[in-house]
Amino acid sequence: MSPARQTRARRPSSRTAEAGHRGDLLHAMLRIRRFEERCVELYSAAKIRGFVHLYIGEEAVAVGVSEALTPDDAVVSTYREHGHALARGIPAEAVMAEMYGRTTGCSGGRGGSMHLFDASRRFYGGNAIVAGGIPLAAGLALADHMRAAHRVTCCFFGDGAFAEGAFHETANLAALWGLPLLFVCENNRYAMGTALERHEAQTDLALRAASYGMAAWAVDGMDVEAVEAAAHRAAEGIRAGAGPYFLELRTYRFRAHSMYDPDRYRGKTEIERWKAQDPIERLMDRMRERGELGDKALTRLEREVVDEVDHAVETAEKAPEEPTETLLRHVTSTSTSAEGS
Amino acid sequence: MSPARQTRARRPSSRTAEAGHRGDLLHAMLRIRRFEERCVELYSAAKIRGFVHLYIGEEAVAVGVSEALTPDDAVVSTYREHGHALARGIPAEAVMAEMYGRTTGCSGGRGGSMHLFDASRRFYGGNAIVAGGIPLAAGLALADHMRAAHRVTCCFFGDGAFAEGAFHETANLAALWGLPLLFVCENNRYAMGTALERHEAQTDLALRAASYGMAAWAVDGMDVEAVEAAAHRAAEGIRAGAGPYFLELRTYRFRAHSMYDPDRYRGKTEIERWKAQDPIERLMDRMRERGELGDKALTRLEREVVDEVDHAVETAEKAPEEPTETLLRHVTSTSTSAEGS
Amino acid sequence: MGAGPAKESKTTYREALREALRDALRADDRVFLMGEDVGRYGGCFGVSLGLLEEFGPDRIRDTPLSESAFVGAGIGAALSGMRPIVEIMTVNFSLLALDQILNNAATLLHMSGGQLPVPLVIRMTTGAGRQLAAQHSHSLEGWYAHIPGIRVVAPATIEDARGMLAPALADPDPVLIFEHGGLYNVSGDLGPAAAPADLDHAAVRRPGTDVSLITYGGSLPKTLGAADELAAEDISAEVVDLRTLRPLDIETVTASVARTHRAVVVDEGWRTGSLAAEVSARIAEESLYELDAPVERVCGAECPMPYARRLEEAALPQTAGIVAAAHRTVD
Amino acid sequence: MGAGPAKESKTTYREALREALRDALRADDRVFLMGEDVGRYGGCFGVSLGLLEEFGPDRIRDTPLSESAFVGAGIGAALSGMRPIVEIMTVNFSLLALDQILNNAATLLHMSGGQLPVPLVIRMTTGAGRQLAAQHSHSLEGWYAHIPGIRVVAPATIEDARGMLAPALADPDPVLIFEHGGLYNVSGDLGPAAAPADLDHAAVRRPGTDVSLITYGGSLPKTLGAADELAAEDISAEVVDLRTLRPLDIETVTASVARTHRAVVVDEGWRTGSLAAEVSARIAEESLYELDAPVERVCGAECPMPYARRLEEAALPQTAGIVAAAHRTVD
Ligand SMILES: Cc1ncc(C[n+]2csc(CCOP(=O)(O)OP(=O)(O)O)c2C)c(N)n1
Ligand SMILES: Cc1ncc(C[n+]2csc(CCOP(=O)(O)OP(=O)(O)O)c2C)c(N)n1
Ligand SMILES: [Mg+2]
Ligand SMILES: [Mg+2]
Repeated sequence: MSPARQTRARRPSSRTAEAGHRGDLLHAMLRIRRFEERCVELYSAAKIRGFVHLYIGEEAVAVGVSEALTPDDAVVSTYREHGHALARGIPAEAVMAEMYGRTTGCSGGRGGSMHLFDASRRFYGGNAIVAGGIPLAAGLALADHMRAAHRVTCCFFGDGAFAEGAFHETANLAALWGLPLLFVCENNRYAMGTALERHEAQTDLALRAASYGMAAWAVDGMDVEAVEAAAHRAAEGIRAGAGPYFLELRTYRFRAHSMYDPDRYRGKTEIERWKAQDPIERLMDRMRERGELGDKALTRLEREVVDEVDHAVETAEKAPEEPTETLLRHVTSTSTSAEGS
Repeated sequence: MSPARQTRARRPSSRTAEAGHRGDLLHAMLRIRRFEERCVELYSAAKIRGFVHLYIGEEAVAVGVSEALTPDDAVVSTYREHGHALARGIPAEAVMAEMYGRTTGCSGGRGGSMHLFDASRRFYGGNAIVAGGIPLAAGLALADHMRAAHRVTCCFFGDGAFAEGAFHETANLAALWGLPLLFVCENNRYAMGTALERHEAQTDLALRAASYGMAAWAVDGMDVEAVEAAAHRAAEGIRAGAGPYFLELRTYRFRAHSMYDPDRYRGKTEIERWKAQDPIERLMDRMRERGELGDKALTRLEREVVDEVDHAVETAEKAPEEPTETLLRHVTSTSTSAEGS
Repeated sequence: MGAGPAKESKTTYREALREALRDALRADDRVFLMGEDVGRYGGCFGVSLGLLEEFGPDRIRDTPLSESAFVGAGIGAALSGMRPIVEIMTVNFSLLALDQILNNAATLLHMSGGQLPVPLVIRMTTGAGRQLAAQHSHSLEGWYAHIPGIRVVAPATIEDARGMLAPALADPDPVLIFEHGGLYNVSGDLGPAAAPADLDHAAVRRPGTDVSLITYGGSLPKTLGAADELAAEDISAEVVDLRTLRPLDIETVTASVARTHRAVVVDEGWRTGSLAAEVSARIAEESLYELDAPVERVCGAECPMPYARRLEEAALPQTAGIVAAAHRTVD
Repeated sequence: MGAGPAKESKTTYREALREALRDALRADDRVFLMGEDVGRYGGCFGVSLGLLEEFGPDRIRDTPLSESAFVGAGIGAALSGMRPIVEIMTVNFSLLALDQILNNAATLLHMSGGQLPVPLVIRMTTGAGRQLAAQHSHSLEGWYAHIPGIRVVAPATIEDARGMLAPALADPDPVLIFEHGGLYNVSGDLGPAAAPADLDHAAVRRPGTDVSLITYGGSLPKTLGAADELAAEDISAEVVDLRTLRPLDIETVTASVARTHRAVVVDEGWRTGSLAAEVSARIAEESLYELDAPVERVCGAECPMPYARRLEEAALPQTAGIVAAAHRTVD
């Protein structure tokens, strides 16, 4: 079954509303794209350090899925999480300041690119151990399950994480207990330099997940509307008490695994083939076909996004660094500058 | 499909050979049964200590599977491994002496009931971490795979182990690399006090294993001939280079999980229902029906088995204990009595 | 079953733990107990026997064999406002969850800039002495005491078994409770008040003047036994029970050494890199000029634990070895 | 690429490791390298770049993200006569394989009564200093050094990066090699002979008379820097590189302290329960009467590693802190 046919379109009240919504999706994706393009520059300029993993090419996943979540839901992410964080509504300034290691960062400068957090938005990070966030997501879902709260916990992870024991233990637990958990597997066909075929015996990941007895299907992860529709369907099922859902989003990262990666393990043609599926281009094409996107509007959108990123960089540049005296603060809830745990 | 129909009977050259073979199977099962019944007495008499896990009721699995293995193959087992060890041909004396903690034990008295080893028989233990032996078995198989040796590594584990990440990581690895590994899942419906339905979301374990893309099916684990036929079929496939196979053996332990277990979590009727499937009784009935087992032969068999167990106990009683001076021997290959690593 | 808090009564370490669980479950409905066989089976060592009947399967929650997943689930539930008590059957299996404990439970608060406290309690059985051999006899408390961001406690007495859970649950950060397998059947009297234990301080279990014997958990009874033997030889040994292994209350230790000028550290863990090493180092670093003799360590032999009884005994700290070490410091 | 053994030449720590791998793979066809991205990608830190082309995918074996499975597979292959070199990308992920390392690799020989040696080499990157934050900056060598049955080594120089692999493979028991991430780009001259390193002894990297600075791995360059600074103040510091963390060559350490009467232990790991604690304890236990001052420890701050550069620097041992500690011992 084609991903498009597997998904169920929502029925908005009017054509205009639908077009407006597509504009929002485009905005959300462009915002992530431009933010990360700036990150590349800032990394070269040594303003940002550590490991940085870009989401460029995969924006439709974060944006589409986030549309199906309410502020009350929870999100657990990976080290490749700029897109998840921005789509969740964390201000670009807070994310940028974090990458600058400033106190105004969304983790107070302690986390960096791989560890974005925002408790107020129920964004539980930013986990740099592959599959390490998955069990934790089950716990968030368990808490809701025990309190009969009709909330969704959405857990992002990659195809590589599918091979880790922690995923399988959690999939069983979630299915066994009927937890309100949305597994979002971002299948970008690579775990670092290892292609899916070389790390998974059975590459149809949705099929594998379904063997746990949970609803699971694959979606075209380069089509933001298809992603959104699938996420809505899954979230509705979860809210209705149908237990966990698993979505495999077929996507691709256009850039290297991290800033350190010389990207030797895949061919240029493969990359080009996928770039032709650029989720932003695809949505723009669709909107243009329908007469929903004029040149002016696009320019305005680009301007808006660039302004936001510019502003984020400016404020990050000016934001304070934490003095070393408070290094041991937050080691425990009672630890202060003077003592650790 | 019924387990019986899934299996393919071997075609022995004559009726007598077939009957003789059944006699061997009966002998092998009785030997394990009587050995363990003696263990219960010896445990009560405090001759054996530590954790002891009985195999009573599950003998058809070890005996049937072992028939398909050659001395060149390898076996990896669990803490419930008296049956595997005896069926593999480790002398009853060596196993009994091990449980007595004597130097003549198959692990020199260092392992006890949970850690039986015999390098000469390629019996790699005896692992008390649930699922902990599974990755190791993949490594034994990998060595054969790399050397193109047509040997099978047989790995026993329980239904409870199926929930552990280590199993899933290894299943993927084995299927991905086409390793000559025989997964033998002893599904006795309980992980300690937790029934299968309460620890697995999908209780059809063979189905789950098949999702890795390996041949997998369930077998009546109370029918030794069915087990043997299935194991032969799997071992043949493995030797022919078809990669890993997975057998789910549906069985039941008649006794508590361990000597400490008060067995509060399951009903008497359930136990009785399964006892009616006693693999030894079933084989004896079949042999009697076919006129292959007379009272005299049975008495002789029982006598033989009891003698062996008596002898094992006698020699264990007399065997020496290791002096404490050599405690640190074998910590490393060069460590002697005087030094550890 | 178990000792009610009403009056002093005979109870066991196991029952004291159970009563503490029962109290916690009654007092706060955010509290739940989760782990392998905690419910139907009653806990692998019988600690939670009867709790399923009182609190139901939602709050006395049996898990599959998935240490990484259910410990991680405990962390997530704690993040979301619950007060989970996760039981890992034994420390031996906790390695399978160590990534979750170190990289999530202990780290989230700091890494998030203070946004995400993890009010989680993890209980597990530790230690050797019952011929359970190499894979079921670990004493890895020292490893856990190395991790910033968590509290590690080791109840060695019935009072502490009864009293440590409530303050552990009240702690906004993760607390690991190590129950020594050799103590479950210890019985004794428990005072009427179920007073919360002091999780910040070590305890002097027996005052003395000639040598400080410093220990914790399952080695406390042996160490007290050694003090008895030493007393018979007119050597007055002070016995310090560390109780909380992280953060270490080193002041109580150094104050004791300031009185006795000699120290023996007793620890079931392997000697090299043990918790005893930290205690020995701290004493010498902070009280060098107080010491009349080198600090002695009585630790587990550096080998996987053998099954054979005699060998296991030889591999573990025993009263005679503690007495001998004390002699070396005073001779 | 890499330094040939023919003559002294400029090389890097990374290239030295690679040449050692190449030699081992050429010398013995039982040797193979297995781990995440060791092949196609060339190793996450580029150590194995080019080896796939020379030795093929069977012997330069990429694995799925399954630390427990492929480390266990290395153990099994070793049991069956192969000589696997397993790469765990970094020590941070090794926790997922710790059960396999402790309960199988380190234990099988003893538990089987001597029947099953495990000739396995495990390499991994360790340490902090590159702003990789809390989950990618661990220094857990001290934990591994606690485990009986394995050898733990930490090459701190290009010579040791080149020379430790061959004797590690020749060892019949498991050897863990910790490569510090901050050292890969260090370059220098490598002598012509690819001599196997001595895995039994610590090395005095710089002789001195006033204070012993004892360290290993990634902290060696900082410690040598501190010795330089101290020399400028006329304080003669002896620098001891432990090299092998288990079994500890404590004799070389105590011999140094017998000369200098003062000791500073430098270790990136968290202070409490660190390897430095063991070294400090051993010095005081064995050389109490040699010490003119308490042993000092310069360790990692007890917190998860923060991302921000300044905070990370503050959390790690630095030259200034080592100098200050040395001053405290001599003042
Ligand atoms: C447990 C663990 N092992 C290895 C790594 C190193 N590593 C970081 S990302 C990565 C690849 C993960 O691939 P995938 O899950 O597909 O996510 P993607 O990076 O493609 O988004 C690896 C191997 C890690 N961080 N954690
Ligand atoms: C990792 C781990 N967790 C828990 C235990 C304790 N334990 C020992 S056996 C067992 C049940 C295992 O069930 P199963 O795999 O079905 O094997 P069975 O005992 O039924 O043969 C448990 C929980 C253990 N030994 N290892
Ligand atoms: Mg991927
Ligand atoms: Mg079972």
